Amino acid sequence: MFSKSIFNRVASKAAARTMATAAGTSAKAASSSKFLITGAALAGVTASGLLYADSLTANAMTAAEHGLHSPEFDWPQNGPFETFDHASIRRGYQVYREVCAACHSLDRVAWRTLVGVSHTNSEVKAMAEEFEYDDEPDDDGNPKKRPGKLADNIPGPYPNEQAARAANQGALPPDLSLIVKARHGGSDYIFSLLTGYPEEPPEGVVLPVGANYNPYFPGGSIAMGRVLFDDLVEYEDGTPATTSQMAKDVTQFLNWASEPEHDERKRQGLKAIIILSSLYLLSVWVKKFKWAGIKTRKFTFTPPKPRK
Amino acid sequence: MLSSIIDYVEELKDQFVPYVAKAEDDVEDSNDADEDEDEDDEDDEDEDEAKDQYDELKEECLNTEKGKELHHHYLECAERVQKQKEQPGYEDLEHKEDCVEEFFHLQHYLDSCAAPRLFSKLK
Amino acid sequence: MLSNLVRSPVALRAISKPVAMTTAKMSTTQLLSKSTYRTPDFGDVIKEDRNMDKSRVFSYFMIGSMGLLSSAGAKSTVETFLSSMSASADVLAMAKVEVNLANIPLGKNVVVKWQGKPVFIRHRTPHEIQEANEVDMSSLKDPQTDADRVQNPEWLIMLGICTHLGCVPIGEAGDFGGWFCPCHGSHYDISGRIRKGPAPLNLEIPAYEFNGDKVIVG
Amino acid sequence: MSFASVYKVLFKRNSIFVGTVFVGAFLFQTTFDSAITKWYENHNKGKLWKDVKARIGAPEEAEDDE
Repeated sequence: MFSKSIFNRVASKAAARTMATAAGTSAKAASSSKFLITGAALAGVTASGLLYADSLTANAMTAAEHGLHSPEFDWPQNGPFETFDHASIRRGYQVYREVCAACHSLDRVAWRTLVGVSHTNSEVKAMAEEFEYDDEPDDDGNPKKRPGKLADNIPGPYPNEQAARAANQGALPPDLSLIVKARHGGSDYIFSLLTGYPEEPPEGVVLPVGANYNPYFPGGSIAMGRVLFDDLVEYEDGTPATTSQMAKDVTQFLNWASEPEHDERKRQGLKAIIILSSLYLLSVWVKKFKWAGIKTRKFTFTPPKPRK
Repeated sequence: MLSSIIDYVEELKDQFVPYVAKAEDDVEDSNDADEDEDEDDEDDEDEDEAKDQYDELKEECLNTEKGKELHHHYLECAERVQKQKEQPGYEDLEHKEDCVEEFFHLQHYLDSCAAPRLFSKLK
Repeated sequence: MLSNLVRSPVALRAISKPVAMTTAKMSTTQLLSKSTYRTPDFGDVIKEDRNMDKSRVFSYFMIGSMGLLSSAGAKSTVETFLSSMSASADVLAMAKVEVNLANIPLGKNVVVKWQGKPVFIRHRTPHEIQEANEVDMSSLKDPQTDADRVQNPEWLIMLGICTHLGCVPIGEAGDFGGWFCPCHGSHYDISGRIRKGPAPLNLEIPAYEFNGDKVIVG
Repeated sequence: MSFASVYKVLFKRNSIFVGTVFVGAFLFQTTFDSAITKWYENHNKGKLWKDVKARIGAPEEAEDDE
């Protein structure tokens, strides 16, 4: 069925093309319009055939399969000239470290990138030194460990994927470095997911063993359980650590991790827009100026008087 | 979170066995759910609001006209499904109804109602 | 449109004029006197109170500002491309290594990795410093005083790569109480200078600076 | 300065004109950049790292919302 319709389509396209050339060259308008009409009809029939063929394999999607669409929140970085809230990033790192980091890695983020974003140089150095990294083997070839440096990446909780799966009943906690970019809905989705665990799934929903219900997760059944509870962490700046506060902060942190260039990008964008739009206006003016002489040129023709 | 909604459902379940639950009555009882939540949070930070801002807003939204209506729809569905579950041969049914759609409608409304106001309450 | 233009006598004349000029080789004055082309009267489009200087300055200003913005843009574009060739942040982060000297006891060697290369750090004893200073310059293959090789005589910091074929010498070995390269038998003294064997030069000194108890190599 | 003198000083000689444009481009780049940065940082006051740094540097300072 499908191959047939493909063939039909190709054939009709070829027909349409020959018709078009025929129409272009021949002067007989009547026959060319006839060709066009048959071509259009053929194309229409083929298209509907294709659509029908497609519909045969289509599955009905339920709302649950799509997942609940997350609402839009007033993120500090919403708007073309708005930066991240770095105080929130700082708190968010704390939430990541104390909560998320138990299962989720942050492979693509190096310690040094936190410097000047959410922590001072010495703070990050101290944080990095708490972790051990593989060092060069010693003189006898035995593996050695060294404390972390700024140049190292933030270590994950598991040495490899198998270990991560084994510790989580076969589910792999995704790396969070780019999670905000990797999920439809971005920050809004992450925030909704973190705050959106109902205490009971809706009536009639049957979950697999070990799964949790979250309406925002496509399919509704998610291996990750609710992790954020009020006062789970204690913020150094005294911000009350409610669930939504922590969710906001950690989402802000993860958004920064996904888009570390964000603030600078918006600054550069502002510059680029100003420069390019003024260049555009100037070039319009210069074009008019250059053409003015040509466009206002006058030709007058006085026929020469006959000499004789 | 959705704790309050779920509380209603649970209460409803409890009540269900002896007699047919009255959905509207449960909505009025929302204060009970509040107290349950407060117990968890009150331990260390007294001067701060002990309750999650998002939950508070959602609860507020649940008590609006539309929130009540959607909640009522959900409860009705929950009741129906409960009933079906008690029918003999439920396990073998080819199609089992669930309340995801009603839940989504309610939840979507609560989200759209609470989300725009939430971040002004957070830091 | 084009055909109209070609058919119109004016355009025809305008086009054929240079041809006529080359073939007939007429002088400009001759040509002008023969030509029927005259500058027409623009009186109806020229403003009465026009200020030539003002409009000219304005035109130049506009063109100049376009050039200014374009060159500023071109400059930053070029700069961006050039800066993409310089070391990236992760390389720069590795470019320096910080070593805490307080952990190195007197008379001990420490080897640290710096940009993938071993760096020897030796906490020299007064006796060793004296020994390094007493060497006769004329006996050296690559003459260099010990003072040229150290910032602080107590600390000898150098790249641990034999200048012969790039092996890593062994510390506290060799005939001169310094380093010995096991590959081809080069002997270095306590100041890292080549004394015996095939290596042509002394062990290289990297850039480093002291910062309190720490030394930053790189 | 009349228009005529502006013309004479800046535009009459092409080398001076082009030179002015290039020198202007350099000056413009730095001033424009700092002006934009200043505005941007002012616009986002309270959210930037330098503000946060100042806040955590001073012990127990009352924190303003963004």
